[in-house]
Amino acid sequence: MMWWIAAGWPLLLVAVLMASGLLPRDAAERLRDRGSRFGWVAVVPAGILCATAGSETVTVPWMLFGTSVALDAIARPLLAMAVVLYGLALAFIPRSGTERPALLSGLVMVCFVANAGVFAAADLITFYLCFTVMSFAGYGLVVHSGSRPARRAGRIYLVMTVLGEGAVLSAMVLIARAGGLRLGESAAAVAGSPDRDLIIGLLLLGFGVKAGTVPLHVWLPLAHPAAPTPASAVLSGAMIKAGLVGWLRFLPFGESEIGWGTAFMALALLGGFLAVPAGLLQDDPKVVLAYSSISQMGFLAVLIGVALAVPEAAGACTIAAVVYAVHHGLAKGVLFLGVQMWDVERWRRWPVAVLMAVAGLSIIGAPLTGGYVAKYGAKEAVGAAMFPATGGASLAEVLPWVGLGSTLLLARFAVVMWRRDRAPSPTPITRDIAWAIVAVAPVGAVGWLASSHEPLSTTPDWFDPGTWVAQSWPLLVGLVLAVGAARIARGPRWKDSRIAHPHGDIVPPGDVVTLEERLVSRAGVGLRAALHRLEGLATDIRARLTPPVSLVAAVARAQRSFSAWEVSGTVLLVLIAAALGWAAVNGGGA
Amino acid sequence: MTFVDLALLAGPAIMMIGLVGHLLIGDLLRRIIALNVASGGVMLVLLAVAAREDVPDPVPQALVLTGIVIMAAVTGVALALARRVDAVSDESEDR
Amino acid sequence: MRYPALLPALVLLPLLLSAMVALVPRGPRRLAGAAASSITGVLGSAVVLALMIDGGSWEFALAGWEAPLGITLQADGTSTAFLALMTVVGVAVTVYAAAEPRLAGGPDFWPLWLVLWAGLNGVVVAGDLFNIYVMLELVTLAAVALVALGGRSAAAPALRYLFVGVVGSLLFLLAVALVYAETGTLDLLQVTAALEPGPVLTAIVALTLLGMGAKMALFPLHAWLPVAHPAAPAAVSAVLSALVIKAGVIVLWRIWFGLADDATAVRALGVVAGIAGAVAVFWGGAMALRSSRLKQIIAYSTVAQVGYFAIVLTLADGSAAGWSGGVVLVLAHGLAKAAMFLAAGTLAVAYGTDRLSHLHGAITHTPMTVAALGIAGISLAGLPPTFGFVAKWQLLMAAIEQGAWWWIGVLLLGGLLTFGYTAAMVRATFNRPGDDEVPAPHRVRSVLAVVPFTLAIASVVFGVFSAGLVDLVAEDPTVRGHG
Amino acid sequence: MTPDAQVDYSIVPLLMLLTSLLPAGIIFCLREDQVRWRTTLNMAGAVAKVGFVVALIPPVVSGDKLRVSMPWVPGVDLVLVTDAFSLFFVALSAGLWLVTTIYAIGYLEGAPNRSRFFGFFSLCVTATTGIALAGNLITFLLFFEMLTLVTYPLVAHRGTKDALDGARTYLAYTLGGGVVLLAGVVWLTALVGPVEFTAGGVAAVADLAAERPGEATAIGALLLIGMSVKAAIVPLHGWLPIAMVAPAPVSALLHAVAVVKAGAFGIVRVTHDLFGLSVAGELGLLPVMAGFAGFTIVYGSIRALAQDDLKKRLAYSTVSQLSYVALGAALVSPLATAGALVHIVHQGMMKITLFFCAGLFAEVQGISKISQLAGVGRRMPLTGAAFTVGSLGMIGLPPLAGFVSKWPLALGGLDAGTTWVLPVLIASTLLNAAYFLPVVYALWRPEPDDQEAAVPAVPPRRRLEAPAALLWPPVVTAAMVLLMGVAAGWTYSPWGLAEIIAGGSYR
Amino acid sequence: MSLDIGVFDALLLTGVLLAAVAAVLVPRRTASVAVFLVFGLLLALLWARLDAPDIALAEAVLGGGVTGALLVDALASKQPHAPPRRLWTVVVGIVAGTIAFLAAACVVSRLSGPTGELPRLVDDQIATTGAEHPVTAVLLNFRSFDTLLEIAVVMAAVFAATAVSDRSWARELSASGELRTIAMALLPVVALLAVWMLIAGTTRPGGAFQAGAMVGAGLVIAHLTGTRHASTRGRWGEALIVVGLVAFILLAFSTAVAGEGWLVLGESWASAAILGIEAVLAVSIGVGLARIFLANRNEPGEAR
Repeated sequence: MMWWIAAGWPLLLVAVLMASGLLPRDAAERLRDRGSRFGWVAVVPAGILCATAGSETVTVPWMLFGTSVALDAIARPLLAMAVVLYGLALAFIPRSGTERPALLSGLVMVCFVANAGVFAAADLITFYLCFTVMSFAGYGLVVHSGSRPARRAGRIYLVMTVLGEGAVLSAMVLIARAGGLRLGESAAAVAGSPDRDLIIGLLLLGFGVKAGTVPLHVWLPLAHPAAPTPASAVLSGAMIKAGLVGWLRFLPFGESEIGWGTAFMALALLGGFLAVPAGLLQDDPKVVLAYSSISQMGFLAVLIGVALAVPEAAGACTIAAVVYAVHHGLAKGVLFLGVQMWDVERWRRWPVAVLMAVAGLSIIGAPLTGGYVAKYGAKEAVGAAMFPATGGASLAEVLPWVGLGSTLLLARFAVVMWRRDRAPSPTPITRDIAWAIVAVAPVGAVGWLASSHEPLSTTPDWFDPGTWVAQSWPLLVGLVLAVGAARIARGPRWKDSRIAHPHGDIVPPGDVVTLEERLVSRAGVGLRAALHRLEGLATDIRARLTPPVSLVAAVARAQRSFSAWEVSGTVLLVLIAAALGWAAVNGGGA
Repeated sequence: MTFVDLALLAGPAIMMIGLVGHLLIGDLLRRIIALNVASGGVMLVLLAVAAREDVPDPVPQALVLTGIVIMAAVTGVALALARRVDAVSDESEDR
Repeated sequence: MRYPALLPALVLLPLLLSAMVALVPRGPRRLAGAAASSITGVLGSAVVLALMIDGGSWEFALAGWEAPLGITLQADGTSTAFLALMTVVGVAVTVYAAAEPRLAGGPDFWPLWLVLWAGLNGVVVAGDLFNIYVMLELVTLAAVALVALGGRSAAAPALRYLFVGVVGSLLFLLAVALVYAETGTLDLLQVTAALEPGPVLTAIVALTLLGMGAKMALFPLHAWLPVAHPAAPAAVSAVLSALVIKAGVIVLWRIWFGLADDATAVRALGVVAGIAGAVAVFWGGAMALRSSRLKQIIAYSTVAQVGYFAIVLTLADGSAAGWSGGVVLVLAHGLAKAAMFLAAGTLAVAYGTDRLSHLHGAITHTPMTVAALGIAGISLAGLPPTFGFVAKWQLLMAAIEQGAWWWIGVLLLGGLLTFGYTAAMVRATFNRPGDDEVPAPHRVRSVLAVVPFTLAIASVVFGVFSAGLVDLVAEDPTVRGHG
Repeated sequence: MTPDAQVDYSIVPLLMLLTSLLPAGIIFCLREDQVRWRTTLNMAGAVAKVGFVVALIPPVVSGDKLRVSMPWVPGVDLVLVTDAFSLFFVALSAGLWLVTTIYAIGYLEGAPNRSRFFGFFSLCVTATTGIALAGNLITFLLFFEMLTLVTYPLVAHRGTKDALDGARTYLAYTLGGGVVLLAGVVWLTALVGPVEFTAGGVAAVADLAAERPGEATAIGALLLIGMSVKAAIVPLHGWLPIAMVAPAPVSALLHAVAVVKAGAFGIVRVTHDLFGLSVAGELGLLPVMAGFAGFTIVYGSIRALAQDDLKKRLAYSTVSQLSYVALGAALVSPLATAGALVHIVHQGMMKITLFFCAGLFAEVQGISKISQLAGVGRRMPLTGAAFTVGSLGMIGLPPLAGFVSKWPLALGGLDAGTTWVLPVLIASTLLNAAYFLPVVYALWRPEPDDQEAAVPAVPPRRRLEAPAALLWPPVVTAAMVLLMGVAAGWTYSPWGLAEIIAGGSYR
Repeated sequence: MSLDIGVFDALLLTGVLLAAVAAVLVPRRTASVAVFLVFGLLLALLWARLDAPDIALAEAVLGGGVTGALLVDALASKQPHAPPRRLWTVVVGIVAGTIAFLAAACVVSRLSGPTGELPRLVDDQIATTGAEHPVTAVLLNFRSFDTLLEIAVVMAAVFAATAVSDRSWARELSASGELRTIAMALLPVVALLAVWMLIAGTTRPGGAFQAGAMVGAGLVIAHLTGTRHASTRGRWGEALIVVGLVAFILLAFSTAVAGEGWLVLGESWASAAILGIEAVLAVSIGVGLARIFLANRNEPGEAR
């Protein structure tokens, strides 16, 4: 029953908001305004569900081939994270300067339901249903502002999502055919099915688009700045995790997939490292954060790769990935909302800066933060997994360098934020406090979450200086480098160099996409030309098919001559001669 | 080769002469005349058949009598129509 | 329940009434004529019903003298069907002509129409060859006179029709002479028993084929029809196409299926007739597509449909489905063609012309007439749910039984062609956009629209409830005696 | 399609025909200004038919069939039977007829020749019901041809030159198909005698295929070609885009539901209820049919991509979507068959929504080209929403009906071992997205500033963006699309019924 | 009576053939009509030769007389110029004609001998028919239905001719003195001949048709010579035309209702019935043929 309320309540609110269009003008305005202000209430039932519901699967037979949902180890924490994040985002929408707030909150609610559905789905079709609805609702968020860059971002997002959808759909069908309708058995089904590699490839491609793995990440840096801040928080915090969940559910961790494992790891590391320079050269904070998300998702992808390559470590990696995802979701959400806190909210500069610094440190994995626990768990899970390609260096040593990259990125973000001017306005107090709590709280939550999965994942003891140093040396090196770079950049010699004070023009956001756009537009032109040729071909085939008119004209001419009396008379005479002749000649034959 | 056989042969001859004339001539009146000739031919065939025996067979003779009367009636109507056709073609010429 | 004595009344009553109507002065003659025709119609339907109920076939020797000496009349399943057609179309034409004298050619129409009706009834029930000749002459003469009623310009076509009719009759008379010379009897049943295959039989069949071919305008001898039928007044052209043509058809079929047997010579004639029929189907269809006047299109459609009657000669040889298909085709064609010509007449009255280019807007102002035209066209094309489809179905079945796939082709393509010119006619009646307030045509009496519409609906109703009629015609004992 | 169920004689099938035949007859006689009479007659007929269908669903699903037959020609009689599959199709046409009648009444407000229109409209539905209820091949043919004849005046209703030309092309194609079908039917009846549709194929036809495979294949080919003209499978699809010239309600009901679906229905009847899948498979009919259908799916979508006229694009989309049904029918797997059957209903519902919206755009805003659609969604939110639901459904996004039919088709394709089905379906999904999303995108795009002046001044904001009779039908059908998608599991939902019917032919 | 061919026969046959060819070939109308009259006469002789005297008589009166009159009268209208002739039609036509003749001749020659069955039947039954002359018996008893229909054909022809002609024919003609005197001399003879033929019909060749033709000829002469009320116009004219057919049908009806069946003439009153019918028929045919002749004549003012 709880499930019905959790899913139904937000949808009901959305329906009310849409129906408001029918009411007379002023009543509609009042309704919409109240709706967006109390938008966050939509997530409360889901929160209660997440806390209280048991882990048995609930099935609704009559809905769409039978939908079933369950809160298992992966789903519950992510759902909790989603509830918190969406609640916060919904709270931040009203009076945040974005136009048509009611429409935005409606879209976010729909996204929330879909996202929750993705996490909690227990059968293939519900998963695909929620995944698709979330993708297309996401498109609504991206183009919400209606500006030209938003439309361009939206177009690219849509094209990539549709391609992703195609891949996911084919993967789903293949999995279903292999018998993996229920998510519990789908991993085993994939392992057992004849076209296993094809499925894994499609999964990589399909969910890679959503999770922003390298070649498919281009839409992320474009979408985040375009979307309104609460939307990009949700987009980066929760929706990206759907790709991760997709991998966790379907990839066959049982057997050792060395080939695919290494592929995942290679792409992930590529993403992790390349995102850093691209991010550093930007001056829009949201783009920097976007690149930071790409690198963090790279980090998670490494975990997936390891799980694939080393079957024994699969369990630990999964849990580590979930923990890390929850941590990253909350932290990244806080940072994004922090941008809005900085721009619009009533608080003074200092408290916002401090709290954002806490969130930033947590992402980097500084001790006493959620990130510290998550990173530690991940390093333990990865353990001794070797990464063959890099000449024997074990993953454990490589990961910290990723941490270094993200530290640099966050330092860049801090510099850019500091320089950003503020326009504080009288916004509601409650949401700022909530923001502050969420900024601080994750360390406890993440810690509790990691410990609750004791046997698989390990949690560092908090105050052991040895682990502190092992964990935080990349943080310190990163900070030192950042401060050094900042001092050099302020120096006169570098004052006007474009590298020191980048404006995002050296590497435009979405880097590789500009090449692809040109490619796509050329292909479009070619396709259109081909279509017109096809059209021309079809029409003249039809023209040739029309009955030969000349035959009918010949008949008409013959008929004119026939109408003369003598001619038809002669014909009759000839016929009489022929008939009688025939009778006389061989009429005798029996 | 008795006279009756000869008459029997002459029948189709006259009929074909009449038919050829009827079907090829343009002038309506001569065409009607040719038609009567052809009808005469057919009647000849019938009567020749009747006369094949010593006692002439009355049935074909009755048929011929009916045929002649019908032919006369038809000629009457044909001439009436022919006159109207010529009158119409005269008017069309004068106009 | 057998009343063979009614058969002569079918011929004599209309003749008597015609004579009396002729005595009525020109003014009230329309009323008298209508009354007389309805009496004939009642008699006709009574005989048809009695025949249907009895189911068997009646013979009646006139003047008390038996077969070779006297004249016998015979009515079997086929003649019942033909009689039914002639009664239905006859009554319809009577109502139509009574409603609008202009469409019937004035008061002279009535006596000639009654004579024609008597002649048609006579041909259908005649059992004696020479009697058939006299009946055919009576029909031709009356038909020619009716065509001539179409005004001064109708004289030439009428004359041409007379000439063709008389030439046809002469050829048939020659065949009768040969029959008498060979067998010594004139009664159809006795002749079929007596005649053996040989040059004489082939000559007889050939002459009959040519004679009746001329009368029913089979392909090479069709030139007179597209001239004569349109020239006649609407009611007359309906009778000509629907009924008079059928007189030639029934005589040809009776003699062909009576005499023709498996002699190779006759079979060859059958094939030639079939080919001529096939060419007629496409020739009529092509010319109908090209002509721009309503009546001319319908006349060429008759030329095409006569092609089918010739094809039946080969199709029905030895197959019950072929024979019943042929007879049902005659009925379906009769109903549909009468409906079409009467509808064309109504449109001519309403729009002053039957030229296709002047008829747009008719579908809104005279919807029933255009519907009649459309439905009749559908029946001619042999599309379900009409009566024509039943006929085409039977013929197709016969063609498949004999494995004659070329006839299937002709039947199907012919149907398409037929629908082609029907669609052209209906299309011409659509009103151009925006001119819905086209000047209202001359007021048309509702009867003129109702009569063709009822005929068209009849062809749909028979199309669906055709079981009874087809059974009646299917097993026709006397004529299809062999093969 | 349900197998040898208890068959009881009753005149219900005949009454179902009369519910639309009687109003047609009366409407033809109504004068132009008797609007009230005409509307009540129309609605009464539609409601009565829907009532019949709803009353019949439970008994028929539980297995018994109602049958009425009448002798037509010696040895052959006309048979009407209400089995599950026929009821399935009647439900679709009855439901959509009700909705389209309302729409048409609104659409043709004040237009000339409405009596003629509604008369033929009801006749068309009679023909469709007849096709659905036909018990044997001859009755099917009878109503199949009647459908052609009755739709001609509807397509040519406006009387403009291109309307008449369009109608003529439509006639040429469909009549040609009808003739081919007639040849097939006659040939089969001559060889095997009158044949009734029985689930899983007719025994007599099976042993005909055994003795004379050559002739059986030829007959099968003729029958399927005849059906394919109306099902607009590639080489014979030319008429559908051209017939778009008809008024909106006509193209909605006819080219989305009645005519096109009759073809698809026919194909399923022939392959499943006449030959039976196994026999059709042996004769090689199925692979060929599947091949053609597959090609049509892709070809239709590609051609749709290139069209700027909205209705033409929808027409080509119908061409492509129809072949899903043909493809499903040609695959030997219960899932594919069920998918094909349910797609008949789903595609009908979705496509009719799109045509309604296209009609609304043309009627209210005077827009028929996709390039002019910019920002229309804002001015007509409800229609825009309906159009969006319809197009997303067509693409096959999960919550909507489109997905519910595309998913089993894909699975069925793989079951049947024809692996190329999946890539074709995926390609078609992408192509659908390619030609539908830009329309939706343009619909909801905010007013581009440069075109501000060009957009016609919006009439003073009435509460509803279009007359009620025009607006509610698409909304209702869009809601149905959503409902059929979400509640697919329900036993009496189209998917539920389809599964039962499909089961029958694998007995 | 297998006659071998005498000189006279050969002459007769060749004469008939030559006349037929001439009637068809000669280009001008008047000559063609003249030759046709000769042909008619020769044909009558041939019938007589073939032992069919009443046919000969009928041919002379009807073929030569009435049709001849009609044709001569038709000469009045101008011969329109002939349309351009297609040469190939003539050649092909003639060749086809000859082939057809040869084939017909071949077929006719292979006819099997006469069975003679029907004549024997006629002779056995003639006693009961009330008419000694076999042809009259066949015409008015055995095949009386044919004769009835034949009269119907004549009536139809009359209706047709009247319908086709424009109404202007019905005026009286004024004739000069000599014509009137000729008429006064000729008419009684014609009437007498007609009555004689009628009565002779039952026993010797003659009968209704020949008498009818004579009556017709008489009426034509009367009209041409201006005697009053000979123009078959008005109420009486119509009645006389149809009286033949009406009487015959009424007889048939009465025999059907009262007697043993349609047209069954009881032995006792058969001869009286036949004579009565013949009289009425003669009148009808006469008036009918005269009406047809008169219907063809237009206003005197037409171009000569």
